[in-house]
Amino acid sequence: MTITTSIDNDKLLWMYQMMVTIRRFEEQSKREADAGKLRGMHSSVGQEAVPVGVCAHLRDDDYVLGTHRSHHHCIAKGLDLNAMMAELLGKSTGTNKGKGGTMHIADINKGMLGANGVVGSNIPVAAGVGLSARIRGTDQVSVVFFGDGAANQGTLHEAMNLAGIWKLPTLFVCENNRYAESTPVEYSVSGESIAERASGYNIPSVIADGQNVLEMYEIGGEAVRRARAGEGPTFIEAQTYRYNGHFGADNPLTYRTQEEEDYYEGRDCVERMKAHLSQTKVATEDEINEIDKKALATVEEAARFADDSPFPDPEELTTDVYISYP
Amino acid sequence: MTITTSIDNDKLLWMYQMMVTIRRFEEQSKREADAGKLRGMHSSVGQEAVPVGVCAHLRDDDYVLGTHRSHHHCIAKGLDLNAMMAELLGKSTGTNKGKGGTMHIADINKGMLGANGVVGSNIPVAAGVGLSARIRGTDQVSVVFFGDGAANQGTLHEAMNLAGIWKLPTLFVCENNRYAESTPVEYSVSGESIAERASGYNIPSVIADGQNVLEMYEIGGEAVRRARAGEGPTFIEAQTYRYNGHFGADNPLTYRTQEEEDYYEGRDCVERMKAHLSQTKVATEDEINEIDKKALATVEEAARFADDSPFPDPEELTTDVYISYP
Amino acid sequence: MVTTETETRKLSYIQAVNEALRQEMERDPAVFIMGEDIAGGAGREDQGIIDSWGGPMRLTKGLIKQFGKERVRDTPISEAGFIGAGVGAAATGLRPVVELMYVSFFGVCSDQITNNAAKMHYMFGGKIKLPLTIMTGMGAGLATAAQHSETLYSIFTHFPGLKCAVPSDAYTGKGIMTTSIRDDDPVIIFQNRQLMGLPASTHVPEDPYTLPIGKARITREGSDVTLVGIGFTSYLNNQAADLLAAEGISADVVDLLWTSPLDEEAILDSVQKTRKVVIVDEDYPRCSLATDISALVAEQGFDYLDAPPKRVSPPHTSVPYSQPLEAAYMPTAEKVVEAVREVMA
Amino acid sequence: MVTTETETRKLSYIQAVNEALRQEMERDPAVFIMGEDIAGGAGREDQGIIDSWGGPMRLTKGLIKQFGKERVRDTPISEAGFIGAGVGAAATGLRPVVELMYVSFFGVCSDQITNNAAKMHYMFGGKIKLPLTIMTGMGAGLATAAQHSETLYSIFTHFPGLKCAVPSDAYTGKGIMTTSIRDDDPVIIFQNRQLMGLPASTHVPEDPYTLPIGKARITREGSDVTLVGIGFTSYLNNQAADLLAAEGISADVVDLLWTSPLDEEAILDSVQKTRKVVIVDEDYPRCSLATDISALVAEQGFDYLDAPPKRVSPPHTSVPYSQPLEAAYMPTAEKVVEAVREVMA
Ligand SMILES: Cc1ncc(C[n+]2csc(CCOP(=O)(O)OP(=O)(O)O)c2C)c(N)n1
Ligand SMILES: Cc1ncc(C[n+]2csc(CCOP(=O)(O)OP(=O)(O)O)c2C)c(N)n1
Ligand SMILES: [Mg+2]
Ligand SMILES: [Mg+2]
Repeated sequence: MTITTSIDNDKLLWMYQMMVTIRRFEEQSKREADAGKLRGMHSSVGQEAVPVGVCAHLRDDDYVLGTHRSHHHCIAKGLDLNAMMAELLGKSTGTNKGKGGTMHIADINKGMLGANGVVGSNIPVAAGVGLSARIRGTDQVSVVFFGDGAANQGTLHEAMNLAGIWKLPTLFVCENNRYAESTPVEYSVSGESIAERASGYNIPSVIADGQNVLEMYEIGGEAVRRARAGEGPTFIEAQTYRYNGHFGADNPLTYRTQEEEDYYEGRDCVERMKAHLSQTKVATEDEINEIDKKALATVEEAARFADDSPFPDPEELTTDVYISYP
Repeated sequence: MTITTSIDNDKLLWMYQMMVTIRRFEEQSKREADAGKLRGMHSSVGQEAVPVGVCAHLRDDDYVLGTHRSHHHCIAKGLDLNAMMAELLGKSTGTNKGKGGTMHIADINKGMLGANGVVGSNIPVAAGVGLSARIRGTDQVSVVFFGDGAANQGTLHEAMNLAGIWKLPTLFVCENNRYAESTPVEYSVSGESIAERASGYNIPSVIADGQNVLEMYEIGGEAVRRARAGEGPTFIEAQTYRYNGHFGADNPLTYRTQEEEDYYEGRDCVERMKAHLSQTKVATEDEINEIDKKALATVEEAARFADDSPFPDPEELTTDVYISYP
Repeated sequence: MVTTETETRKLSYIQAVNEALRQEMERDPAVFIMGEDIAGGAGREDQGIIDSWGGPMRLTKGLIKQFGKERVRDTPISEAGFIGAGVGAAATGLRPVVELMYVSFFGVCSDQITNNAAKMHYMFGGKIKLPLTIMTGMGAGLATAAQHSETLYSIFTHFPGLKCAVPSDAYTGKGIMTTSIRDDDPVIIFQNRQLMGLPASTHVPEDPYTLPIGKARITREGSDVTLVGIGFTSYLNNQAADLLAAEGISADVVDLLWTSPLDEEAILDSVQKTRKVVIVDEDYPRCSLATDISALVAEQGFDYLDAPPKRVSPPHTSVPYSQPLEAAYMPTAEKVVEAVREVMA
Repeated sequence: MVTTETETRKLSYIQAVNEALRQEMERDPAVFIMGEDIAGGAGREDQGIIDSWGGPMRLTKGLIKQFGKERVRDTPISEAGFIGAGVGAAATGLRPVVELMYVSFFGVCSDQITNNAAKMHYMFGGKIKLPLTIMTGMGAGLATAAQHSETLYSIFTHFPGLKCAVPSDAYTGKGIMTTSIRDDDPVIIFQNRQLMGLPASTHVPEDPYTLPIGKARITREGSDVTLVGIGFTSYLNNQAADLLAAEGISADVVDLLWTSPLDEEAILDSVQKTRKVVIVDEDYPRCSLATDISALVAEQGFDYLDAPPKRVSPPHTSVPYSQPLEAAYMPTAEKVVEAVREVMA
């Protein structure tokens, strides 16, 4: 795809910075996991460009819904790294007061309506957020990210049908990273592509290079524009790759090949964007280094903050179950 | 569609007889319902041609799965009318000993794996029956009938995907009678047609005139042939119409027009087949009358049988919950 | 609280709930309704067809004409889709009322209820509000067989994060609907189909009113035995109390109205007074509301009891179609009387 | 029955269940397995990749190499689809073992379980057989938060037509798997994730064996108090019994193994002997297995009891992520001891 949108420099630098920040955050998370401080973590390394390209078009009052693998969605939507890292460590200062953990990070004030541990479960919720915007008469949009595996859940189809008949301002963004746990997409998905399924619901769909943030930006921009303008939903299949195992403890080479890994890592979204910034002279090497350093520093600060934060009081166990329960 | 298959006369007469029998059976059922002897009945009048055309290709050891509206499926699959009518009246001689009633008629010996009261619920079960044939190494096929409303349930999509990746010998036959209860298909289904959805799963699909039994026969024949030959699933959208209300107590003119009803009743499958038999001289008027009379007689006999049969003993309430439950 | 009925304004259950929905929609533009056929025919405005069914139980009849099809929304048959959509709408400023036609269909959509609606407030650290109301039909007795006749409030009561209400007549039907719509937690209202079919008999005030969440009512005061019921079984218990009165037995009738929160105090207070309890429930017998209450009384009212708690539940059996079997399946006033005789013996 | 452990052949839970699956597949060509990643990588034979995960818990590891991919079948993530397919396969001559990865996901597929698997035999007048085994993972304690840590056997026990089993170690894990596969009714096996993680410790005979359906076992005989548990809580109860023994309290430990059918006799016999009962359950507290047993004891063992039945259950709260909160949530041997002290007081 040739990129036709002209993107201003601030946006370009923001996208780069976001991708690097996600990368560093995930590396730090992995260290925390290796140290036994966090469990059940699904790394998003390799997939950074997808939410960054899309979220670049979103306002704080737009909504994002995620999956079990959602750290990158949260960061791209502007969540506070300190609170996120504290949440991963189960601390009371976490986004969710430590009650949710890695699979449930949410921050309604930033429009992050939650990671969700049940595959496919958030897709109808996102349609409902689109419906809500419509009933309330706003131009807010909702974006739901989900995996190639989730594309086989019935919820996707029910939600696409609702979005189709009601013309909802909802983006369906499938992060096709080629695997659901160890199951390859060629095995699990019948049909030429996942994107193609949307056409059965009258929803325009597009296959994007999910390792190219500029392409994600361009395609995401048009989809968000359509949604805001009341033109209805869009389906984006972003072809991407997770560099690590499904959840950290698995060895991906038992179900995929070294060549395949090398191929995708050779198309790394961060590296390609860095090259683009240099080549187009949007940033000097020093400026890029500066961004890299800043990203690392914020993540280190988040790790410190999380470490220094207290665990919730055991009394917290039974609060927040209801708003009121006489 | 022009019909290219040559169909032998016995088959033609069998199909006519089946359609008339269904029609008479449903009329009798309605009388029973009006007399308060049966409740919750969904009439299939108008839709007879769909299962008759398809089941004409099935053996006793092939399987059919139905919906809440399944009397026509059961009759087309060869179930005993006496036992069916007894089931409707909740009698111990019923297909299901009176425990299932109108929405659950089943007869495993005839390959009728059950009407099912939950919309969309039988679709994955049918895929499993196809899978079973495949694992057992037989050439049996499974056919699931479901409505336009059911096409919006996620189960259809999950089952199509399974049938697609595993090339299952399963026919998905959507009886698009334009309404789910009172909700019109133009409102509830996003996309150009229901059939089109199948293409997203690599499943060949076809739209059929469901009021034309010859067309149903031709299309059903090709689909069954494919399935038996191991070529995988087919999706058939049969355009049809239910002449009565959704379940008897509703007045359909509150949600559809007289013109529309007239249009579809003017294309009645029984009348058209009768005309075809005369025009092609497959049967004389007398022979047709003979079939009509016989159909009525079997139905009247079924009604008598059902009336004369005893209700189950109250002890039967707690039997058949399990095969064994120590 | 003893409820006395003034006999001024009688509405049927359906009319009362319809009124609650209308009043709450008038009061608060954030309230909207969606479900299958809740208007019916809403896709055919061009042909002059706007309202038809008004819901399978006619609870929403006429509302689309007043509020339009944005706020009274027919849905395709895709319960996971539109109940999930209700969760999303509730999380972003609206107060959806979503209909799950029969609770027996929970299995196609309960992930949205038990994993999203029930848990989001907790998982997200209390930082989100989910004012979602789900209404659903339930109950046997209408020859709809195994897949349309279940009761099932027990399994939703099981889940922390959900409130569960079960009205027992038109008055509580209206009050509970109003209460649930205004409440900020997800509430499921279980509506019994037989109660919906009864003629107008209870007084229903015209002005909107709420009922206290989690509070039972005593529909009859008595001293010999406590009858605990809910929804349709409260209706049966009131009949049974009449039959018992004729035998000189005085029953205290507790109509729970809510299973979560449960009014433990009302139950225990009554049992303390009568020292005997019969729990009447239409849900399946195992791991049920009935066992929940029996356990409560045994554990916290052990010293009050003159006889073991007694349950009247259907057998561990799916709901049969055939009329005599279904009649044998259901709790009845006679079975309640029988059980009372046993605990009095 | 008192189980004595001869210490000859120790397998872990995972090895024992894997062996049961392998042996039953060898024995009967009608047995096949399907679920997400139960082989893993099975779509890439052309690249030499056949087996990878062997299931998220590794229960099915290696089976595809022996039995091939027709009978050891990876599935897409579409639980309603493939569990429904299991129903269809069971109805037509096969004996499927289908995995629902975690029971918390029941809500995307329970219609297939509760409306089809559970009811078809009954609805169809007993004229169909459904030898379907569903295996599912459950339990908290591994920091997987609210949507992956539930226990939930209570809600399946609620449904007539289902059998529900809960192994408590490698020995019962193998025996229950074999029993369920050979049984002609649908059975759900609830497998606790913490038990799966324990090192090999119980003796597991190599030859296939079944266990009696619906029969509990007594893992410890005692006279002062009955501890009723299941799965992981049976494990805790054995620990608690040690702690109690040190205090001079002798506990009779009932390990239920099945919730449906429930071994009422084993519970009541024990309570008759000890006159005190503590029921330990990891499922949510309301309308639960724990209340079911408490009600049973109260209703049928009323005269045996010296003290009210006592339950150790988590609070009415979703499962939290943070480690100290999750620790406070879980039943523990200490909490059991505490409860015993209360009923002994
Ligand atoms: C309904 C449901 N089924 C199964 C799982 C277990 N599970 C967690 S992640 C996962 C794979 C998801 O694959 P995909 O949607 O492609 O997302 P990815 O992990 O690749 O980001 C599975 C099977 C789950 N969480 N929910
Ligand atoms: C899961 C589920 N949702 C709702 C219903 C209630 N219901 C019964 S039939 C029906 C309409 C079905 O429409 P369609 O699939 O088009 O079949 P038709 O009645 O037209 O034959 C509905 C909504 C149900 N039985 N199951
Ligand atoms: Mg993936
Ligand atoms: Mg229809």
